[in-house]
Amino acid sequence: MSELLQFLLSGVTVGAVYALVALGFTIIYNASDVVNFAQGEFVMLGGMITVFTYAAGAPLPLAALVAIVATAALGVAMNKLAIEPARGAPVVSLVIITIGVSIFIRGAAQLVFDKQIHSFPAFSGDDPLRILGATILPQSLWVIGGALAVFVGLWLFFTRTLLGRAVLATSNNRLAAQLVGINTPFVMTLSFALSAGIGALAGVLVTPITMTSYDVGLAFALKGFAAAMLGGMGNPKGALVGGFLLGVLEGLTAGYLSSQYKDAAAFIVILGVLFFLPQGLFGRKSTDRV
Amino acid sequence: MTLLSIEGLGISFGGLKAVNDVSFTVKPGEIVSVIGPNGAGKTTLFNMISGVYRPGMGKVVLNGEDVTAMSPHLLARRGMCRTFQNLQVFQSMTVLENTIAGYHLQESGHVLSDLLNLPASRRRAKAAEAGARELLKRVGLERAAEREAGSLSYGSLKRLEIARAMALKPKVLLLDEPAAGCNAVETEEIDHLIAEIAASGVAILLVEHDMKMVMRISNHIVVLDHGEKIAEGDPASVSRNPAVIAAYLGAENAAG
Amino acid sequence: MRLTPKSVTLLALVVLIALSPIFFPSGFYYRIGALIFVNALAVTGIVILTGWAGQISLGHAGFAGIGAYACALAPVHWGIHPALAVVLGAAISAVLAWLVGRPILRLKGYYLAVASLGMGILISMVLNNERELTRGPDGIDVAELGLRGVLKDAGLDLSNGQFWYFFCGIVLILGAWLALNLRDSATGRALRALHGSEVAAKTVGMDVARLKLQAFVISAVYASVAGSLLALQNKFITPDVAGFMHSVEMVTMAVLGGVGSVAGAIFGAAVLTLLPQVLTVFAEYEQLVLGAVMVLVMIFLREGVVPSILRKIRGRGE
Amino acid sequence: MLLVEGLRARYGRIEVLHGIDLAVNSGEIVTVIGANGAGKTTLLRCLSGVHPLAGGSVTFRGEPMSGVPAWRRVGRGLSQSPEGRQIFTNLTVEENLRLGAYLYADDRVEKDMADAFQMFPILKEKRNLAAGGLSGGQQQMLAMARALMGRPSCLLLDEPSMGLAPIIVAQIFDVVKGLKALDVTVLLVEQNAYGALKIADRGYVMETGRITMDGPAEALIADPRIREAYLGI
Amino acid sequence: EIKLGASISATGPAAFLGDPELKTLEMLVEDLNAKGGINGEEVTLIAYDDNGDPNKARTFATRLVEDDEVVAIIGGTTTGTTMSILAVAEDAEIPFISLAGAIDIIDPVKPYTFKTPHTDRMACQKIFEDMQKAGITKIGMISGTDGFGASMQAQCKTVAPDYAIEIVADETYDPKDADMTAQLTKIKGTEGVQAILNPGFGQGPSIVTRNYKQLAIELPFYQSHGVASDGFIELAGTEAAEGVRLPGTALLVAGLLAADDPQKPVVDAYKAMFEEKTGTPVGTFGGYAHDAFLIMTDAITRAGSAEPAAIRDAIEATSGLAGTTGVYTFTPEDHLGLDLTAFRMLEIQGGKWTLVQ
Ligand SMILES: Nc1ncnc2c1ncn2[C@@H]1O[C@H](COP(=O)(O)OP(=O)(O)OP(=O)(O)O)[C@@H](O)[C@H]1O
Ligand SMILES: Nc1ncnc2c1ncn2[C@@H]1O[C@H](COP(=O)(O)OP(=O)(O)OP(=O)(O)O)[C@@H](O)[C@H]1O
Ligand SMILES: [Mg+2]
Ligand SMILES: [Mg+2]
Repeated sequence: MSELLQFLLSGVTVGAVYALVALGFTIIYNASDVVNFAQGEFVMLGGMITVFTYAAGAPLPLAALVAIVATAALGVAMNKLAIEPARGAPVVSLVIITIGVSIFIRGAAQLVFDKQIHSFPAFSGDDPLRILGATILPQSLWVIGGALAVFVGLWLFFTRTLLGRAVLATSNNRLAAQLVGINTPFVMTLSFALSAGIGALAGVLVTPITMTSYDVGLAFALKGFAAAMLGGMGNPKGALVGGFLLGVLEGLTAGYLSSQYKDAAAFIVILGVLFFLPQGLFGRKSTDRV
Repeated sequence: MTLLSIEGLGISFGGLKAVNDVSFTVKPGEIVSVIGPNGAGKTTLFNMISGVYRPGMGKVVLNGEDVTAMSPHLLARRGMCRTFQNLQVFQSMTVLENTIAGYHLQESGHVLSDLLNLPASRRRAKAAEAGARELLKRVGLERAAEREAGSLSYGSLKRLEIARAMALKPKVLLLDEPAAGCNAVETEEIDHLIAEIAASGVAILLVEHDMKMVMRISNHIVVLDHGEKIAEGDPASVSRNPAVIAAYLGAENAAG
Repeated sequence: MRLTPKSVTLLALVVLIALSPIFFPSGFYYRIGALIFVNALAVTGIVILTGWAGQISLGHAGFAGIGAYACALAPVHWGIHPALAVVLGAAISAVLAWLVGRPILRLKGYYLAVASLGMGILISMVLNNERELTRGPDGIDVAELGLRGVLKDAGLDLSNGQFWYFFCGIVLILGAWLALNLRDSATGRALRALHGSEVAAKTVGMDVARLKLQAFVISAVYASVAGSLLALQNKFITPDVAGFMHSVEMVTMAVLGGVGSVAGAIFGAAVLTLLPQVLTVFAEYEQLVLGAVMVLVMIFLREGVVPSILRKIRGRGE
Repeated sequence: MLLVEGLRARYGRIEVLHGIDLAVNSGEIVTVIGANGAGKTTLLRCLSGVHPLAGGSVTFRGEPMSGVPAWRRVGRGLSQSPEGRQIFTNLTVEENLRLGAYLYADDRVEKDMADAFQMFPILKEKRNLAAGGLSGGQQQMLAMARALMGRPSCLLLDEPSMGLAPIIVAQIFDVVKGLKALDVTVLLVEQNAYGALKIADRGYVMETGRITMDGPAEALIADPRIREAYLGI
Repeated sequence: EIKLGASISATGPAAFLGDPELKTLEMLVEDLNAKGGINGEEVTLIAYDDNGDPNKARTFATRLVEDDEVVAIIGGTTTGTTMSILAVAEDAEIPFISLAGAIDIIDPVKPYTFKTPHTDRMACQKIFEDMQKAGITKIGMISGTDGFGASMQAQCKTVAPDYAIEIVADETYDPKDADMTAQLTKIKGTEGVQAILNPGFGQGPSIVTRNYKQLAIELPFYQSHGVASDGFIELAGTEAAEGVRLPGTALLVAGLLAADDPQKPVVDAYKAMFEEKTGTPVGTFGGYAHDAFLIMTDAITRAGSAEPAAIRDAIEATSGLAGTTGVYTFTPEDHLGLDLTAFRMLEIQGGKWTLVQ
């Protein structure tokens, strides 16, 4: 019993990380239909900038804030320098651009920072909390809370605000969006700032658990991408559920089946889900008619 | 004698009966028009007949065979083809290639033969190209043959779709608003084209809001409203039908 | 021969492969050439699948892995000649692609991408974890192809580098020829058509599911043969060949060069293969510059290098 | 109100508009007719700012529009209902309309929406349906309604009657005519040339990228060349 | 001018190892040239970063041999890259010293290939020796799935019976995983486990160590030489790392070495130089590069020639050469030149490395 609970807690911890990354994907995707493969680098930057600002003597909350703001600014720069100039290019080209940017950021990070592995103290100490014989680190609760908070924020943004709707409209039909007066360049800038900020927040929250280094971005991006697709791309609910589901699956597989093939199990489940729900769990079907 | 027969076809979308129990038949060489207000279910009806949607009820019988919900590519083999209200062209291919695509069934052999560019493949490709150029001439697009389809104006794309459908040498042709976006003179050209195709023995099912055209060329008209068939008959009788005038034509367009 | 785009591409390729060695300052360049050809072969498969049929795969390295490990394992375990192992690998890849392709090709866009990614990861996981068979992440030796020795006995004495350069070059010419044949055939046209509109493709009688599957299988075979050639010339292979990064690299090469064009595939492969060699002068700035180059190319030549340039040339002509 | 001088436009290297001169006065309804591919849509795209000019100028209310992005022109009162409807297929009908009034956050939005629903009752029925599920004609109505939500002072309409039932076509033309009373200027591109000319004050005829004729609407209707080439009478 | 080539994984998944290796080589070459080079000749280092990609490593090896015409090659951070370089070096008959762990590199012996690190098998043997002394007979393993972890896992399984040790639980994790409590819980719950061994490098082992503490597992905990650096203690946290045992090199316990320890001078010198130059603490991996360079330059000096064949012969004749990893004595049958004594059993106590007596 306590074993099962431990596997679940392990899964939830990991799942919260995936969910946070997956949530970061949704905004840029919703604004432009582009899956931003540099999203993982935002997570990395969130962690690394915090590490180095903290090491330079800033208090941890300030360091985290600096990291989030700086990364958001970088997101905006990415949009202005790499995405906007290629406006109108096919989506694959844009995706390749995001891969190029991710290589670029990684290359820059290894120069600006270093190639070592880093971490900083957990926010509420390292003493595990005990629940029915299983344990969870307080930092995991921070990550879970962060994922939930970001989810609620995004959900409200997309369903309750006109600006959120404008973001959706921009990706659905950019031409029409302009013709109703939506400042589409601004929408893009905003999306990149938000996505990057959420990515950085993820980095800040997870680093005490997973550590960070200049090259952690790719792994985050991959798992986050898989989680987002499992849930249904573009839907915050999908990102959240997809992330947790993926994490729990891995935890249970590692515990009961084979830790060697736990990622395999996760992907098999994704394939299975997509077989029956080709748009993921909560993805919306495109409604274009002929 | 009946080529296509629609028997009690119907479908719902989340409670809304978009099409409900519609029946009629089409004979070879006949032009049957389906008219009705916007949202009456005409396109949906076409989508069911052509296998894009699976009907919730009823049957589609083509040449004596029950082809209900059969995949469009299999229907194409049996001689049914259509055009679309919301244009469906192959944007990044040239106009010529778009038309050759219509020859797919006649042209395609085995993929290995294509890979190796065997003489059989080459011969079929040549024949398809020649036929396609001929068709483009008929719809007045021969000068645009080498252009990318995406660069054509709306009206030209409509004709391209017709050319592509004609390439299949169909027995039944479904045309969804072929004259939309064309002016009166251009519409007349399309008229002639459709009449010509019908004259060669093709059964034509037409959806169109241009009443002049409908009245001119239809042998038979089916009127839908809210998914139901509200009237049926020859152009003259339909255009005098008060229900049709009220729901669709408006006083101004009524026959007279 | 009529001067069609096809014959021009093939002719240029033949001339390039035959004459480039004149300018090689050292034997090392044969190695680079051979690598370019191998990559170009795999990318040609991507052109068929992604460029024409519009289906994105992030798992094609898995097929390269199958091709590579077929060459590593079949000769040792079942005494099959390495040349036949290439065919065996291609056959396994084709069958696997056929089995996997049927369910996953129903998916669209990124959903297909993630499904194929999963497939690739499963393959690379098996290669990593089944140590008994594959010897795990540290890699495994691959038998000698032996053809070079045969040529030598026949009086054609090539260095190892030269042999692989010409051998891979010839295979690439063959691969490009097949792909170019396909492009202008009924099948190729149908693939490009379904990319444009699946419903319309169906209504003109195209069996969309089957066509996609054909493209998937063909491209898998290209990747598999490329993987085999890589394994045979390196005489050693690790599961990296099946890794996600390799899949991404293939797609990147294709898009960079121009995803719809065979010439683009070759060009893209050449650029991304040469770039790391050129960038060594930047030492630790290498990654930075690589990323920047990718972004800049896609911004300024957004359809990929070859189509963008062709369009410019053509535009000037008019 | 809207002044176009020597306007040229290209797709790639191919020029499709070769110097268009055109003026629309405040409160006028002006219609442009022409064959398929004449360049009518391109002209409107240039005016609304979604297609770049290759030469010439566009002046709106005395201000040059060069360098003013499309979304900003909307704020200044220049709205377009584009060809091919271009609705937000993934959003609901109501969301489409709200986005039509994206620039406004006042009470009038609700009132305008009520007006729109009154004009096209079917849209009210379908308000919570994803707009992509609408029939072609319903989408066309939505596009028109959405453009009106933007409170334009000058409305560019690209074939608003396309795909509409005859009853609705008559209604659309009535609406356009009614805009005059609201002091909205209209530039109308139509294939239904007869209907359009009947409600218009003036008209232009376009052929392969050039204006070949213009004049008062009645004069154009009466012109035998027009009657033969465009009205089919 | 003597041209030495190197292909190192300075970036990519093994950057954690390759980075200090490359820095070490660059530093040593500079230092050597400042001292007048070898036999009066300047040494040029041509180093490429292979990203840990074996295919790239092979290309760079070919480039080093064919284009740059180096006389010898150092490198191959990982076993995979090493095997790729090895094929090229053997073909071209160029001496090659690898920095990777697998025993396959030098067993069977290939004429031109040598290596500096202990083999992964030796690490296992050293650990099991220690376990045996403590009377441990049943253990659980949790290994990374990267080359290092997987190879250790395999070797340990091979030699465990020699020490009467049974591996009763065998789990793995991906190097980038975020949480290993599931695997550890499973091991913990396995009947009869007396100790746990975690071979791996990078952040994985630090997370495992923290999870170990989180789950309050009381069993003796063994790590491998993959984490033999101060950075590990810092990342895992002093508290969690307390009591962790692993086989390490003299480098980590420089301060604790006996004054007459033959390795002391070289260890002290390298540590001082590296830490001054880079500002980061020395680790085992930089030490491998240091030793490879030492062996190479020593051989060239003794050979009195920069002919590849002569260098090879001289390397094979190396005897009693003290490096940071151990004291090397090569023979035609042994291209590793180290034995188990080169490993020292270390234990972390109070956040410091201590020698297990
Ligand atoms: N996928 C769908 N989801 C929800 N409702 C749908 C869907 N498809 C069609 N409908 C509804 O079914 C009705 C019929 O639509 P259809 O497109 O068949 O009309 P139509 O007769 O072709 O009209 P038009 O003349 O405007 O093209 C409409 O009210 C439409 O909203
Ligand atoms: N995206 C494009 N790329 C290249 N050429 C284009 C593009 N769009 C339109 N054209 C060309 O520009 C010319 C004008 O087209 P436009 O769409 O403006 O015509 P139109 O008058 O609106 O025709 P229709 O009545 O058929 O809608 C045509 O020759 C058309 O082929
Ligand atoms: Mg319709
Ligand atoms: Mg138009």
